[in-house]
Amino acid sequence: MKEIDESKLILIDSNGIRTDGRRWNELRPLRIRVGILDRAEGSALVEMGKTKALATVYGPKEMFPKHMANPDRAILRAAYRMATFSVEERKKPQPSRRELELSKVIKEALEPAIMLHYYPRTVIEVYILILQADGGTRTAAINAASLALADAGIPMKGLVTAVAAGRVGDQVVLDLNDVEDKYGDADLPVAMIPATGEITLLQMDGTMSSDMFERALKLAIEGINIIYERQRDALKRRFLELKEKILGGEFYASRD
Amino acid sequence: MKEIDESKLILIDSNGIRTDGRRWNELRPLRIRVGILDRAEGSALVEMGKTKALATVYGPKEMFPKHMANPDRAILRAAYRMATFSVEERKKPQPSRRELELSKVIKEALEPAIMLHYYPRTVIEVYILILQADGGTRTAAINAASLALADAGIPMKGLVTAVAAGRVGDQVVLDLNDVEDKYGDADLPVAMIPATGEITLLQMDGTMSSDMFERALKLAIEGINIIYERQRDALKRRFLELKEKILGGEFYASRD
Amino acid sequence: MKEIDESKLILIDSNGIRTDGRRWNELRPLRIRVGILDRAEGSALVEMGKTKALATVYGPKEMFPKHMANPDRAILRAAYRMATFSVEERKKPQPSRRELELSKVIKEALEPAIMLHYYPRTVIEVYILILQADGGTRTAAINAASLALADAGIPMKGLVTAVAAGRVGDQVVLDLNDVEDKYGDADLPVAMIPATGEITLLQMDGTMSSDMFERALKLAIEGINIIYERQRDALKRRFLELKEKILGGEFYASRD
Amino acid sequence: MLPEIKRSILSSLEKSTMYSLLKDGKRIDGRNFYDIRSIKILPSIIEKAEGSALVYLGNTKVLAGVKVSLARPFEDMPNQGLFVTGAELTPVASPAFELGPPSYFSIELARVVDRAIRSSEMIDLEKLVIIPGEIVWMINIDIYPLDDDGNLIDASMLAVIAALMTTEIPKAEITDLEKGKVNVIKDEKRPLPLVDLPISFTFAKIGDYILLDPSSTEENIMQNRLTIAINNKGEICSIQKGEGGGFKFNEVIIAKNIAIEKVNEVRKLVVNQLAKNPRGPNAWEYI
Amino acid sequence: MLPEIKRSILSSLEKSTMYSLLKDGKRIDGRNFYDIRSIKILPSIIEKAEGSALVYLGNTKVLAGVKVSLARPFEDMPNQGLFVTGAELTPVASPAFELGPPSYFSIELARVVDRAIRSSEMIDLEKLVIIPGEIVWMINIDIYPLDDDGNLIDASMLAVIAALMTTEIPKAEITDLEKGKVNVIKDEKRPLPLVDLPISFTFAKIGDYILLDPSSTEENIMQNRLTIAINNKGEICSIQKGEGGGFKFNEVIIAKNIAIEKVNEVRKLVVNQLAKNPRGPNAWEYI
Amino acid sequence: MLPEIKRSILSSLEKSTMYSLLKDGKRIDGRNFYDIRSIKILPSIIEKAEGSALVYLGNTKVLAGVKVSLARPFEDMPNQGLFVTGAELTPVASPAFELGPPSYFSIELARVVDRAIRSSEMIDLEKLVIIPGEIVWMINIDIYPLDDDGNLIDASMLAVIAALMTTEIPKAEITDLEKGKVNVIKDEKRPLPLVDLPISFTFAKIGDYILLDPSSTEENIMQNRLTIAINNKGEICSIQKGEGGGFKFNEVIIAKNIAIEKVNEVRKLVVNQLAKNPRGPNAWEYI
Repeated sequence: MKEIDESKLILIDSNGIRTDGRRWNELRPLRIRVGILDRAEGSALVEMGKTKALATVYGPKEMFPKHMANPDRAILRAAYRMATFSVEERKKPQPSRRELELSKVIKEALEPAIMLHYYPRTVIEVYILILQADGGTRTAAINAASLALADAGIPMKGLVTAVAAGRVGDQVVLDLNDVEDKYGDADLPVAMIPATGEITLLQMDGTMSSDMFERALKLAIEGINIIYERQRDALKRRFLELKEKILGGEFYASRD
Repeated sequence: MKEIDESKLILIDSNGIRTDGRRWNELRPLRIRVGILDRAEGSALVEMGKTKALATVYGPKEMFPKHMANPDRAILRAAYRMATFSVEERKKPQPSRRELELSKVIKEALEPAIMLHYYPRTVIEVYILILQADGGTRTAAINAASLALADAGIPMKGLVTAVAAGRVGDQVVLDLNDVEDKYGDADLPVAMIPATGEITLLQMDGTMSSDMFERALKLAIEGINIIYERQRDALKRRFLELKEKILGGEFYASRD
Repeated sequence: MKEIDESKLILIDSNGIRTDGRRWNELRPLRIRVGILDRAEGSALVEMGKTKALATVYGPKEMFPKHMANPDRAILRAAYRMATFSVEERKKPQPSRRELELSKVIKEALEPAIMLHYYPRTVIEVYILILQADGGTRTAAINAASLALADAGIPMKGLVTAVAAGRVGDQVVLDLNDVEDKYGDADLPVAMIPATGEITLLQMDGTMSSDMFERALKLAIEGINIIYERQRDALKRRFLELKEKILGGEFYASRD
Repeated sequence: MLPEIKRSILSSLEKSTMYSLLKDGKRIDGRNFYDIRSIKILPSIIEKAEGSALVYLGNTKVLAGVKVSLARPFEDMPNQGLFVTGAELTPVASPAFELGPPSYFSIELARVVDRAIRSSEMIDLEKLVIIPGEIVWMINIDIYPLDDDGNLIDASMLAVIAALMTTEIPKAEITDLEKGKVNVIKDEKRPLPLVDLPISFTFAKIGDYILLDPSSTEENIMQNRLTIAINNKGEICSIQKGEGGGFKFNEVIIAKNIAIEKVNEVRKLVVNQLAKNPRGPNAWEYI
Repeated sequence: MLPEIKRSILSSLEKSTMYSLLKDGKRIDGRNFYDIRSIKILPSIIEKAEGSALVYLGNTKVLAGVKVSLARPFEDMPNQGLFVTGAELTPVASPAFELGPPSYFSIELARVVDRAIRSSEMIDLEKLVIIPGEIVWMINIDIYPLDDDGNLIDASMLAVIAALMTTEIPKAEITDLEKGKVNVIKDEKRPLPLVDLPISFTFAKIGDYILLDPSSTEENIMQNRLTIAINNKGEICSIQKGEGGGFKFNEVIIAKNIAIEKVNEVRKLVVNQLAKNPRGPNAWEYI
Repeated sequence: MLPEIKRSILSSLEKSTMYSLLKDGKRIDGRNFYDIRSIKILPSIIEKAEGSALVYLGNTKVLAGVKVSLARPFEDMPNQGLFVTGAELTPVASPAFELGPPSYFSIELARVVDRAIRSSEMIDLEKLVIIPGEIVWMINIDIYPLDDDGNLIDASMLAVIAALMTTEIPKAEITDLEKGKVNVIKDEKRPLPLVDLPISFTFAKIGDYILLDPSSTEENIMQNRLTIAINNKGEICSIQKGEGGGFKFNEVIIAKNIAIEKVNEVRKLVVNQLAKNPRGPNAWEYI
């Protein structure tokens, strides 16, 4: 049931157009919604092209077992999971080694942005469910997770924003889709705290020359800056929404 | 190694006689023994036809880990397991999803009968091992478990008693055996506290009309009342036995 | 990929020479090194022929969870694992039932030698990794583990020393290699505390007459006495080495 | 964070006010005892799944997805396709759920939904056979609750039947009958053969009151629940009592009668929503 | 509940009195040091198993069951049937046992019993071959202790050999030699081909005393144990030392000699019980 | 026990002195910021493995072993052999490691090494095919850290490439092409076909300092790390940032430049060590 004959695959045509119609430095359509779930303390859905990442946040809350708590700061937990039907061939529900590695690097990408020392002995939990996977799930996951953290009111140095750059032949490209990820020549996912300039996730597979790597990293950072604006807009909309609800008396607290 | 050709299978013959010689409203031979194990605090073996369920009870005892304890009442734990050789094809020792679901519904069938609030912060444990499975294992399990609880001296509102009714064609039948369970048209296991009239387990698969369902439920309750009498007799025998042992000085306590 | 045709296999030739050139009562070449790792508190590598066992020791240290600690003495934990590439066909990394059983009997072989009551509420941990398996891994493991315990400064009644005897046809043999273990007629691993004469591990599979068993057990004990001397020499070398290092000022403690 | 504040304030009101409301025949969210919350169904919402639906039951949200693959039939059922139902209760939906091995409730949820589909013979399994005894279609149904505001069983049941109703199976051409080889043509699709549409109704018992479609607020104080599924013919096709506590005979009969009374209305609503609601990935706009 | 009361009262007596009794050559239940508790064997007690037995060793009760199925032989042993021994130590038998992954002791128990059967070559594995290299019979032996009053190893060993002695294998007709297809005729059965009857003897060391067949009271204070199994020829076919503590050379020799001395008496008893005791499901009446 | 004493005394010095040393451009063990500790490679140290090497990186010791076996290729890659990389972080190497299911770090370690091998196309997988689509060689690489004094990633990477360089594959004769049967001739061997030699460089960030090849003392206080692997052509073939904390753009560029600057020197060292160092089981003498 292999669907793509690699030899015939043209990822960028002679006019510089990619398989989904984009140019080399264009992002996929981006949709962001914050606070879409009621039960979670913070939530966000981020769609980058066909990739859909849902993130929820709980905490800070008491840590069990207690001897695992850190007396100086909150512990951050992150879990990245893919829905069984998010990919072509059904994924088993048990987490794969890939899902476990991504849970780790996503946690480490978010950690530097959070004021963990405000909440000693507690735990903050981030859960990400990939509803559909079409390339760039880890970067969509990070974008969703940092918005869900903000929605939950967790104090942060700044949002964390992520996108991949990559290489297709001798061309640097931005925000790889699934086909480019699988049949391209290199994938370079990057996460950054735009407010401080810190790169908090950096991975690469495939190969890139030293020079091309610098160009790709710069391209990713440009993409991050665009996405960051969109994240901030979405957050603003969310807070306006909440303000209206509170003034409108939807919360019982305001009934008295 | 399929043994039964479903198309030729006649579950009730033209005289209204079932595969094991019973009429529609007859129970299978029932054998009950209480207190047959020494090490457990309470135990009972219930045989309904060829189905054999052994139950043991421990507690109330201290709950670990402590933060899982309930400050207001005892926690009830129940585990239902089938011996590997209890069925035609060997069952693997790891609990199946079916065994885990039955552990849950059996626990919930017993819970309402037990005075859990007498023993805050403790745990009461019920273990059921199906030695042989020939239909109706969950109802035999409940009958054995409530006797084992009584044998262990756990205070209860009343015994819990269980039996299945079901449908074979347009006929309602009582206490399904394995063949009727597999090739019949509906299975309706019911557990009740006869002393209070509360139905504490109710499940159904297959299909039944509204009307037939009412008849089947009533039939199950009639069966429950018969089994309940037999449970009480068995308990009485057990307590007489114990009384004799104590008066007869079998216990060291009475040597002084 | 079977490599050995059992029917043609001659384990002892007409001159009484075994497959690796030894006579019936000869040990394999033995190499012992103590304290070869820096991070572990105690360590030893024991090679018996091609079998290589590496042991490390930690503790006594605080026991978690606390309610599992013993108020009267230290708890000893031992784990025996084989490297995936230690055998002909790759072993899966998950511990097999054999590895779990050997962990238990090795722990019980070491336990009687250790002054566990000196350290109530603590745990002492022994980890053994078989780097290469060529017969007699459990005895090499015990020899290495008791040296690692000594290296870690854990007080003991004496070292524990181990070797297997066995039967090939009507011949008793010492220190079986892999071929003798697999195609011989009986394997009798023995561990002893030479200082007290206590046998702390004794297992057997295959068959032996009553008389031959006594001879094999005596032969194993003779082998143990030889190995014990070598263990003591290795420990002495280790302590001399350490003494030199300390006097030579390699440790920061001696700088002041 | 705000929903939690909302909830903690509610919970003080809750327990004291709910019983007095119930005494007057009212529920905390204004519903009558046998009212179901509003149902919204967004079909075919995951393009990579062969079938999918996102269902809102009030504020409860459940996503179900269907994957279709080739498999070997069971030896004693050579002429039947296969289906398997799973439920993943992740902390996405509720802080009460944990990662790790499946909880008892997630197993119960999957099995209750599975039994209703199986007992009603909703899927025509014989039409899923490609080569008898050799190759059949296997239907994997997976339930992902996204937001738990109570009654996950009925919401999951709705999501699953909607997802199955959107499911399409590719064409399978037999290329070598003897060796059992098959060529899958992804572009030629037909709908999954369905012959029933079971609907489930879950009742909570609070004190002596029986309430249909409990919210999470009501679940927090209920003693127990009863789920009854009804097939196209109006027959009961599955029952499950859950949690401790017991039902009186009469309460069971009332619940059964309500379920039968309501089933056509709900079934029509499901069919209507599937017909009229936006289909495909852009439906996410409506969330 | 009463057994626990009994036990707690005992335990105060126990530790103080047991040693003084042992000094006088007596055990707390009146036995001499090398006496085995009474053995009762109820054979063929589970109809759905191809073989089974319930064994009483004093108050210790162990149920063993055998299931027989078709399997592929190991590649390097094309002419041998297979057998696998498992032990399920559930809390049914003792509050010391837990549900969950197998404990170290349950693994040890299964492997010790397995080794004795394997080393004695009790089962004639070559007679279990149907098509060499293709299909053989696999014998699954599962041990379920029901009541642990000590010495589960010997009780399990007895239950397993009794269960194997009652085991019957259906006839397997080769229907297609090339494809390795086989038809099983359940009604035509033959006994499992057995060529030995290993018996195990477990000794406990308490202080300097060596006791055969320890009860749970004795196990509570023993330092260690030694199990020795003897085959039909009077050879040792398996040894296992267990628990911390050590044995002196002489103690091992004494245990070995006692085992060899006792083996014929116990083996005869097993054969007799299997011949005379009620067989089949009604045997449960005798429990 | 002594290493622990040593360490606890160190740790008081450590945190206070390390920063002041770094300010002067020095590291606690005397190295400059971009110095790698001494590398020693003992090849072919496990006879039963088809390839193996023990690597010292300062006091860090890692053993890697390679097993070769027959396997079926993936359906969509009929013309490629397989390789799988695993890492077992046992308490042998450090009290920080635990037995049980693989930790996050052990999964990361294995995957980072695997990616560098895969991206550099180090192994010529097409030359591992025996019958296309039917049988290929599978290469299992397993990493066992033995002593963790920091920078397990680079040490593991070195151990793995050295182990692969020593790996030999037996001859496989096709005996039945149709049925896909193969005869393995263990005595006729050829080296594993390798076409690249990726080298990884791991940098730690402490305060604003970037250090190459951190020791465990340095890892204890680092904020984060960055690993960059370089292939034969001087291209980057893998990157992994690890731990919390972030890198500035410039820091990444510096690390990348250092890695490219150092790669030839390290690659030459590996090749030399493999050529000159004692090979085979007696190499253990040198430990």
